[in-house]
Amino acid sequence: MKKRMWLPVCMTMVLSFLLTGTAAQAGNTIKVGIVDTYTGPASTYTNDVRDAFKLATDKINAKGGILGKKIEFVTRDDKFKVDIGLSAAKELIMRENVDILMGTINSGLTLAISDLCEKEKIPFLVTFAKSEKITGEKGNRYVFSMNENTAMAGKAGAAGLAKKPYKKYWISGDDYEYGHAIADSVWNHLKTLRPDVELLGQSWWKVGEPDFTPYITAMLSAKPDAVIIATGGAGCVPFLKASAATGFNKSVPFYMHTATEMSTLAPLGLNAPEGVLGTSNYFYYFPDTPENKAFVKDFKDAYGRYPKVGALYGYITANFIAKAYEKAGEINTEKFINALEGMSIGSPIGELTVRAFDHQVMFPMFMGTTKKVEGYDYLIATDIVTIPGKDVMPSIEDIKKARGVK
Amino acid sequence: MIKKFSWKALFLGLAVFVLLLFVPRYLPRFQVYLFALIFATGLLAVSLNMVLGLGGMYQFHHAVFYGIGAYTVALFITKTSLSPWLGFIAAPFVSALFSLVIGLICVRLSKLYFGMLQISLGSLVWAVVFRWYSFTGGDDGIHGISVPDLISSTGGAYYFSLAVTALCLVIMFRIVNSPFGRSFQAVRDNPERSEAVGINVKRIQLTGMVIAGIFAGVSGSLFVVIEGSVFPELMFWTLSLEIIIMCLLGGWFTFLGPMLGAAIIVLLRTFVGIYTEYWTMILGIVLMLLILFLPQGVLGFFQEKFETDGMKTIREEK
Amino acid sequence: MLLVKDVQKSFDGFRAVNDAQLKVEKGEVVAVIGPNGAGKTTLFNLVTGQLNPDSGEIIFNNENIAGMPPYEICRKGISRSFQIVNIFPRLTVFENVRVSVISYNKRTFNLFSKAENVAVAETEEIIQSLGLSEKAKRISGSLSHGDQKVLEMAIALGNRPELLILDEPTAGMSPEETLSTLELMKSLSRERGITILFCEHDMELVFSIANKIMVMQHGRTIIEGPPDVVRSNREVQEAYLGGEA
Amino acid sequence: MDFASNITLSALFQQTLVGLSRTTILFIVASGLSLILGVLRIPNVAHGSLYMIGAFIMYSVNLFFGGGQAGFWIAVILSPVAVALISLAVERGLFQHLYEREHLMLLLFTFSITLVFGDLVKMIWGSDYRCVDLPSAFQGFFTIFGFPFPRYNLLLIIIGPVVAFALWFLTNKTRIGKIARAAAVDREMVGAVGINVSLIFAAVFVIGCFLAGLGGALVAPTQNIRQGMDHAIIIEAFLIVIMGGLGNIWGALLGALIFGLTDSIGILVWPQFAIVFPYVVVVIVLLFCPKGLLKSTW
Repeated sequence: MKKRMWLPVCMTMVLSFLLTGTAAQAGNTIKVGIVDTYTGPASTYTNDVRDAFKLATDKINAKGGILGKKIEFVTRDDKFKVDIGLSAAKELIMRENVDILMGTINSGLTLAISDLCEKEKIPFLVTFAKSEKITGEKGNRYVFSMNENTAMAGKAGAAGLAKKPYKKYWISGDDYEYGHAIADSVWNHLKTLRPDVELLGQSWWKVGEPDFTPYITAMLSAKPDAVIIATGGAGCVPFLKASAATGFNKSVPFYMHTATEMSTLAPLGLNAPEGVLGTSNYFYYFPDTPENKAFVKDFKDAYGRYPKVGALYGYITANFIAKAYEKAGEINTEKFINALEGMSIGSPIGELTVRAFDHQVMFPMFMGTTKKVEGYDYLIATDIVTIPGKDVMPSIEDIKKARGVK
Repeated sequence: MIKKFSWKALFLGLAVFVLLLFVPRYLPRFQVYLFALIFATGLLAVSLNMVLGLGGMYQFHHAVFYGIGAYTVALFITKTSLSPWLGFIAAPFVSALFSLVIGLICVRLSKLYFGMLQISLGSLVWAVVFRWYSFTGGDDGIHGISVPDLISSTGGAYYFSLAVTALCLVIMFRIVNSPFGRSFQAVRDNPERSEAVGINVKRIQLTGMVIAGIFAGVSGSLFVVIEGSVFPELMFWTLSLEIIIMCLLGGWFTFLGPMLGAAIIVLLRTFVGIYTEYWTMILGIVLMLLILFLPQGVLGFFQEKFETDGMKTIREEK
Repeated sequence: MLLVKDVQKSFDGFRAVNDAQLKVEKGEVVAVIGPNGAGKTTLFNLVTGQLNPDSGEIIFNNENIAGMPPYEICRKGISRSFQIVNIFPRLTVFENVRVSVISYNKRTFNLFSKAENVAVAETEEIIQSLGLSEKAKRISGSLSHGDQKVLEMAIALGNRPELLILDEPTAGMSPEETLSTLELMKSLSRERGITILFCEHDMELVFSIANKIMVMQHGRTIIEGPPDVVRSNREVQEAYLGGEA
Repeated sequence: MDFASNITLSALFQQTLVGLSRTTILFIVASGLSLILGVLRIPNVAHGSLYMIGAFIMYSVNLFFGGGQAGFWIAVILSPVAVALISLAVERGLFQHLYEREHLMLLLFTFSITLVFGDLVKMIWGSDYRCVDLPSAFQGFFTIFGFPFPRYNLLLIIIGPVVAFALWFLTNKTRIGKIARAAAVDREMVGAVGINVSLIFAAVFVIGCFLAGLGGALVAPTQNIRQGMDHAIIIEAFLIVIMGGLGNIWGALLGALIFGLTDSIGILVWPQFAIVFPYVVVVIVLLFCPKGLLKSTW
């Protein structure tokens, strides 16, 4: 008899799950939904985005919020999977009724959510995905990019490399969109700046490749002047490791976009290779301005660690949201977007502006070289050259061309 | 899996179907979307069970056929100017074709060897989709696929998935209970004996794979309708394992068990995910408990409880 | 009807069947006897295609069937049972038999008709004639060993064979079960005119039913002939019947 | 890039050496998997998780002892032992009740363990990348025919045959190995002669998992230790085991050799398509030897 109770009990449980209707609507808050990867290697970047976003919103809320409303946010873990993330985004939009969506580090997922947000008319502020398609080819009215993209990174890298004497190049990278996009972007811009460069060849490894030694010897056998490494995320650390182990950095100079970032250099400690050329949006030790110092202090007080590049993205996103609503004067999506287009705010790295045409925040790029410096447990970037945002942004003509509009 | 046709079951099925027709009217949009997603995923799981539970074949990389179905529709809509409906018709055929080719290579082997060879071949397909930027969109996938207006809204997608899933379930139910279905079960239980009674085992396994591929393709095309996106993860091996979990969770010796398993997984993922980042751990624990205490799956458990028939002895002997 | 000529088969250098000779005429009941490991089961496996012979010919109805896959040989009219119970354990008794009837009717690849309604009469007829009617709805894996052996035979009959090969049909059966199996084999032979080839350790049974006996030892055919000839053969007596007879 | 445009003999030699050091890790992990598959018939997907845990423990222990020669070696020894202890708990607590189940069920059971372990690692070690620093003796590289070859990889190439020999000794020359091999063929027989098969199985399982942990510990210094390492290795290990023949240690060695060498030579010969080479090789091998290259115990 008792066993027969199972069926109804299970049925009720499933039904109650399903019928958990719309979460309670508190009309007095601005609700932000964050879909991002909190499981797997990518989470080393995304935790900072969330934490800095919280830091900023706490500050805003403490001052009474925006237009009398507090900012509230909920997070969903997409596990770096498009289907899970897309489903979570729908849940946030349809069930949680969020006003704004934020995230994510997965470019494919970002493009999918961007498309969803256009349909649902919800602003989507991208905080880590680097695909240039997001604000380029696939850009739309509702998507904004709060971080640099592959086109910008490539342009910055090319600008730096053009000043060097190297002629014969080899390109290597992660065999996925990000790697190819960075490599293409660097190479195309380098070709325009320095028509005499020559490409000896390229090699691509699978994402998550654990051991780079075989690739390094293959590259050495081609004898290039310099190598462009287009690897991101989890690949950076082991690549630097392998290059230190083989002395690759000493025999061939190479450029790698995020090589100088703290998430890449800190795990390696003092064994990281010196003299690697890299670009980044942010260092907690650069620029040496009061705004940056204040931000680093706040962050360190709150979480006990130094902010990495993701923290900058999370922090400015919160501030952009606050300022845009204030300018709009009411909680209205269309007015919010109109306000955000072309808006500038102050930030730890100086004034940042959202370009009105493609909704891309115009980040300056810092190009530096890895070096051991007294007082740090790991290598840091030195000889930092700032490439201003307007110089690294893709031209509006290029974007129009990519979008197929006149 | 053999079930006598009964008026009671037919009546129950119809009643559920009619009830489901009213879902979009009374439930909020997100739940409607979830239901549609459960239909598509459930259809996928049932299609896998056509070879896994019915035929006892270790189809370890079923997601490939799902992904191919989805990509067929997506490419049809984005790359050709033909009617998108043709894409929906083409999807099962393309999936069937891939099933046939992969099947021809794999059926020579059995059990784990079969499964691992399928994983290798499937991973090759995945690698091609992952790299072929100009055609498949590479690892970014294809997004913003505009399906016909009729089925593009949440409600439209719901009704389309409901109708297609119901139709496919009816067809699959007939196949399960056809002479082919019986023979396939015989092959699952005892391939050697099946050969000795004149059944061409390899051919029946191949046919089973193609049938499963067809319905996986249909389910992939539903995914495009519901989500409007395709991406290479749809054919990654971890998804394949998830589908197998759905089958076992629901009960792989029952017809609708995998559907139930899919519903449980989708709901768990959605609602537990709201409360904790660690939902995979919870899924893992649930699975462990299930395998330890309920090895015949949830639906299998109920079927055993309510329709005895010596099922129990079988389990103990296995 | 069946002619086995110079058939050889070895596993990893071990000659399991070495120059086996056998001739079965239509309507006969032929027994193969020999000590354990003499190669009887291997010989049957070679005839029904579970194994491929290394050399030699197996002629069935004027066609060389050596090396054909089992399902094709089955379709030519040879059915068999196995020494170790070999049924479909998760299916009911009725379904077990129906599977082979479906296969005989060439409806294995029929996807859309209802199996419920297919081959019911034929299946029932077979089940009834073997006395399994009461257990028709049981899951076959839960049957007693004796019943499973009978079911073995029922499955084999589903293919309406011209030649029925039985590998130790009474192994592990109680004396009563053995007796009824004997009766069954007799009636199959007489009433249905099925040619039977079987191997068996129960000498009483062998000599009471077989028209012809073939004796195997070390994979080799020692003698082949009518029961009295075999019984009186000295070589056989020494090698096999020895103390027993 | 053109096909095979920059192959020189010395580069080929160099790449072969690199491939060999990679083979070592693959072999150690795959042989453990193969041992468990061959004797216990468990397709242990959790093997990858244990490999990952081995690497993380290596990191923590090395850190605890402040690195250096001593810390490194203590960590190399301690972390597989720790992994073995974890696996012992799992085997006694869970697996021993499941040996009679179907392979598919076992596969899923180990997969669910993977899910739990994955999240546990995230809870304990967090999401940052971790690195193990090599003691200075192994840092740097030799130059062989003009190409750099990391010293540590040379150490790996030496360790590979040592492990292979130890395994051969274990399975062929010791009592437990002989019983385990007999149990792999017919466990009922072994049980019938009064040997406690359950304990033998536990021992084999623990040894197999020890190898996973050892693989993780040895690989730790060459890459970054992170979540997701488990997924990357497990499919490769399974393909190697299948290619070599289930349960055959030498098959695992052969499979790992083929896998490691096609991978690294493929990179040299045709970089753009290096990704698909190993899969293609597996498909080819299984097409011609459906049961793997060497004799399987199944």
